[in-house]
Amino acid sequence: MKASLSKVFYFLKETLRGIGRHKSLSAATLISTVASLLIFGVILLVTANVQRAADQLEKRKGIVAFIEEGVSGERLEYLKSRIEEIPEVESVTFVSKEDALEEFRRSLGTEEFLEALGTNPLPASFDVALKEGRRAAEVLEKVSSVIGGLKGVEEVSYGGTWAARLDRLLRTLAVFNVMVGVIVGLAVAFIVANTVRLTVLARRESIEIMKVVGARAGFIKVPFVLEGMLHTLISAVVALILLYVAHEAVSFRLPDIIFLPPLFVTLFVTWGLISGVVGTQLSLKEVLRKRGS
Amino acid sequence: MKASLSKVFYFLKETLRGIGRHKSLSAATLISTVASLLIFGVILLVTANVQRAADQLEKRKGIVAFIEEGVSGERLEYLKSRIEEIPEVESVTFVSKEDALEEFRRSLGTEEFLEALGTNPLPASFDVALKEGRRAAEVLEKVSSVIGGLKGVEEVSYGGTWAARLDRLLRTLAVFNVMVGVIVGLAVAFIVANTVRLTVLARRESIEIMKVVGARAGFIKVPFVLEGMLHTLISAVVALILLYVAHEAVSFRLPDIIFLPPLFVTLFVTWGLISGVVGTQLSLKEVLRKRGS
Amino acid sequence: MVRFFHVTKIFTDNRVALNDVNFQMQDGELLFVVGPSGAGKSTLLKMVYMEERPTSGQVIVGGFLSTTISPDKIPLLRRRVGVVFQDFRLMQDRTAFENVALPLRISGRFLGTEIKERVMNALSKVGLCHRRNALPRELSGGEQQRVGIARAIVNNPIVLLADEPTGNLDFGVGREIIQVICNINAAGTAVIVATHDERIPMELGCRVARIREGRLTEFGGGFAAR
Amino acid sequence: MVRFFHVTKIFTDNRVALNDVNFQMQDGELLFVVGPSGAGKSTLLKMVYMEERPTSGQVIVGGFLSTTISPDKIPLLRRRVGVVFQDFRLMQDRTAFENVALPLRISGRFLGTEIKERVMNALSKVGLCHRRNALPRELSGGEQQRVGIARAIVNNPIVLLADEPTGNLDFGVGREIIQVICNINAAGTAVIVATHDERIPMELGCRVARIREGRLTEFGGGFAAR
Ligand SMILES: Nc1ncnc2c1ncn2[C@@H]1O[C@H](COP(=O)(O)OP(=O)(O)OP(=O)(O)O)[C@@H](O)[C@H]1O
Ligand SMILES: Nc1ncnc2c1ncn2[C@@H]1O[C@H](COP(=O)(O)OP(=O)(O)OP(=O)(O)O)[C@@H](O)[C@H]1O
Ligand SMILES: [Mg+2]
Ligand SMILES: [Mg+2]
Repeated sequence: MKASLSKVFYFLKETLRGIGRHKSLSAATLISTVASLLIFGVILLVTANVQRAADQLEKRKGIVAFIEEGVSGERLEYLKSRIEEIPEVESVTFVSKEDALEEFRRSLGTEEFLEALGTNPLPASFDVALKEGRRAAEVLEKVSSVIGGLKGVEEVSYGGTWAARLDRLLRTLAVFNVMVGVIVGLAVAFIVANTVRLTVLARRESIEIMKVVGARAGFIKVPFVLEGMLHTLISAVVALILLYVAHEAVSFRLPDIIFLPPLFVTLFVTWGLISGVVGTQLSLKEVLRKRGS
Repeated sequence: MKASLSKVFYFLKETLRGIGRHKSLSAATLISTVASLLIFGVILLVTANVQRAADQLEKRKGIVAFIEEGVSGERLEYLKSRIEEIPEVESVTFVSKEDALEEFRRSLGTEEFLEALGTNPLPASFDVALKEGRRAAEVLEKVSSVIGGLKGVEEVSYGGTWAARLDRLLRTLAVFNVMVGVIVGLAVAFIVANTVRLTVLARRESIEIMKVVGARAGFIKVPFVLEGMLHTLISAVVALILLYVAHEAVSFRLPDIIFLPPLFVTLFVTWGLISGVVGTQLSLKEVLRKRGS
Repeated sequence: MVRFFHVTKIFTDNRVALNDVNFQMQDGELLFVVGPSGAGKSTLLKMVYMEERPTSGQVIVGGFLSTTISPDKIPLLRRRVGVVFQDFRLMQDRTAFENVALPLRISGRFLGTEIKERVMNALSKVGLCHRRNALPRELSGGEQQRVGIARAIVNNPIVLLADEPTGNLDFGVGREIIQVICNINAAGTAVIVATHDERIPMELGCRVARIREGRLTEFGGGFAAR
Repeated sequence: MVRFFHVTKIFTDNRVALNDVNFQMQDGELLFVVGPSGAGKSTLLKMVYMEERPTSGQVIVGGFLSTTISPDKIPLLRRRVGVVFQDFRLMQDRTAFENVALPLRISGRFLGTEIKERVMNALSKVGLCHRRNALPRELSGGEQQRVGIARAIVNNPIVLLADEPTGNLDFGVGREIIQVICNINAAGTAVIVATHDERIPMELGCRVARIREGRLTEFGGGFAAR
């Protein structure tokens, strides 16, 4: 019991010694893993933000149906219920002539132009929001034409070709993002694993001596695996800090960029750890298998 | 003369021997550098495509001025020249009612709807293209209102809030892209340099022996530097090939993604080479400086 | 204890390092393997701790058979065999103390205080207590060799193998080391010493295995050293 | 040729490895440095090829002064000094042939055919032509030592330093190696041999520097070996 506690103690000491004695190797490993995890973090950051931007743009996508002058309240009720019946429609909000004017004023900041007119030329409208997943340009066009066909609706606006272009852009971005994410994730795993592997290879002499003096593979491995994990953990934390600093620097200019959500942070750290441990395992296997038993 | 030729020969042989004898080290180095260069390549690829997409979207940004029914040819000439006088305007193209119908037909693929109408309801229009660098949403709005104020122009369309949103999105993307590019570029340089450094450190024993037998630093360095360059060159080529394969795979789904333009390929390879050579130099300096002279 | 049964070892490019070697050692015996450079002395020792396996024939050490031992049993064997390597094989990044402590750490059966006591005991036997905190590269050749010896004896092995244990030692220190080895043998440990210096076994008058180009040309002589 | 002038070497933690050593050697002289383990023999040799520099005092080798030599001149010095290291220092990833060829490659003054001729000549002097394609780890201890000797003599050095050159060799081969060294000395090369085996200089009857705890306790004796 006491002896096994002293073993645990020994492993921990070994781990720290490994890092301390081989400062140059450790520094090299740290720099490489921090750098690659930083890349991965940046990609995740971009992914998180692109996703969010896409979500927001999608939400804003909607249809505005302008209503003819002088349509009665009853007819309005009827129109509203008709629009609400369309399966793709999530909700319908009525914007009266006065509301429209108010909004126009707010957005313009000046009233002169309209006051010169003397009368309110803005039509009343329905703001039509579509259900999630039903906001592709084709759907918008289809629903618009249905609404446009209703009597009492003067004109329908939904962004038209712009919506289609945005769709295309977002789709492209998403595909790109997934592609980049997968490639970078794999590449980072390779880099982290290989960097750890190089550190192990650089110390193969010691490993062979331990083996020949009677150490089991497990005994030799533990400090290396712990060291690998500590390395990647430190790297992950450093990379996260750097990422945060970079984010702060950029968000000064682009205030609505979000930082990594917790899920991504977890993914990030786990990915680094797995890569590090796999790298340690593979290289140890390689070194341990060499020369005789 | 002959002796120095034999020296060159020796260096080349040494380089290949270095790679051949240390297969495991070489493989590790290659994997790491290929992976990091691949990341860099992907980022460059994304940059190239985002730039291109932005350019194209910018180019498409323009103003359509619909003309009132029955405006005379003379008045059209006058309107055209007035619009061309606006400093931001690059060119103005007249689209007649017939052209408009033709285009509409082509884009719709069906004529029934219009034939049912019996008459051509589409207005003639001017397609107004703006000068490069003058296509921000504010400019669009300003120019539109100027054109809209001309007599004979019925309505002006320019995408409105959609253009503004697209502007924002592209700006964000560009900032992101530069940020990611810089971080990834630096990180990749670090990784490549450090990987080469780890390989050198793993062979420090040999280096110390050469030193103690009377080799000059230069003599020791040459094969390592050559090896480092060969490594990174091979890695760059492999990364480019992988990138090309990935590009082909994706362009099956998204046909208008371009591959790296030559400038970027050059940048890519040069960057890898510089990182590799710097890594070799730094690590050799470190190893050569150790223990006495 | 140790038994070689028609052991032949052929390395790549058909180098015959051992050629049909047969001998047997009892518990607690002391054996000197002598022979010129390249005769196969180190190879013979490597067979005992199973760094190399016979190309044909069989080596039996304790209860372990070279033909049937599974890879995960080899560490167990090695923990009971102390080896002084011809090229020392010290870990370059550990102090002399830590190098000597290694077998104790590996066995995992000792507490820190016990380890300290045993290591200091072993180091004092080879006269190196004062250098315990030096790294191998800060030690002279003979000092490194003695650290290797301390490491081999620290765990009270049942077999001690010493490959040229006095090659880097002067006559005085070398004699002390031989005395240390004899003492360990006297305490019941079987010992095999490979050496090119025939004076030592002659002086001690103990068993000699003479080897030449891989063949055992002489085995026996001497009286049981005890 | 080689001159030590009040040379003191103190390592970290105040270990005095050499203490006010003074001596002088002529061109073509043969000197044996003897002393017990840890006396400072290797440190003395390291001073000559300037792997270590004196803490105080000065070493003069050929035209090079340890106090003034610039780092980029050290390779030049080392090319004219052949060293047999106590721990061999062979490149583990090169064959015996390539290890011996290394000094010739480094000097850059030889063609491939010349290199081959010289290397084979040196290897044959130590009796290892047949093992030229073996890697160090495929060689026995004595064979590695002989590869180290071949490397030290291949470039016709003006000074040959040999640290324990027969430590891993049996009496027969060791005597041959000493003969090789004597032949080289006879051809005009100054030679310093560090050894713990006092029989060799006694037999040869040549100069001896006796060193003990860093102090030169005896210098002289013998007749000029020639
Ligand atoms: N791994 C190997 N591959 C090929 N040949 C080997 C290998 N190990 C040893 N040999 C050869 O086998 C022979 C015996 O080697 P061994 O190391 O047993 O000699 P030794 O008796 O210990 O000699 P020394 O006294 O010089 O240490 C030598 O000729 C050596 O070159
Ligand atoms: N780098 C170093 N740092 C600290 N101490 C050292 C260093 N190198 C040598 N020493 C010490 O200096 C003393 C002399 O060492 P040296 O190697 O010269 O001995 P030696 O005469 O060659 O002995 P041996 O015959 O055992 O090889 C020894 O006590 C050694 O521990
Ligand atoms: Mg041997
Ligand atoms: Mg020495």
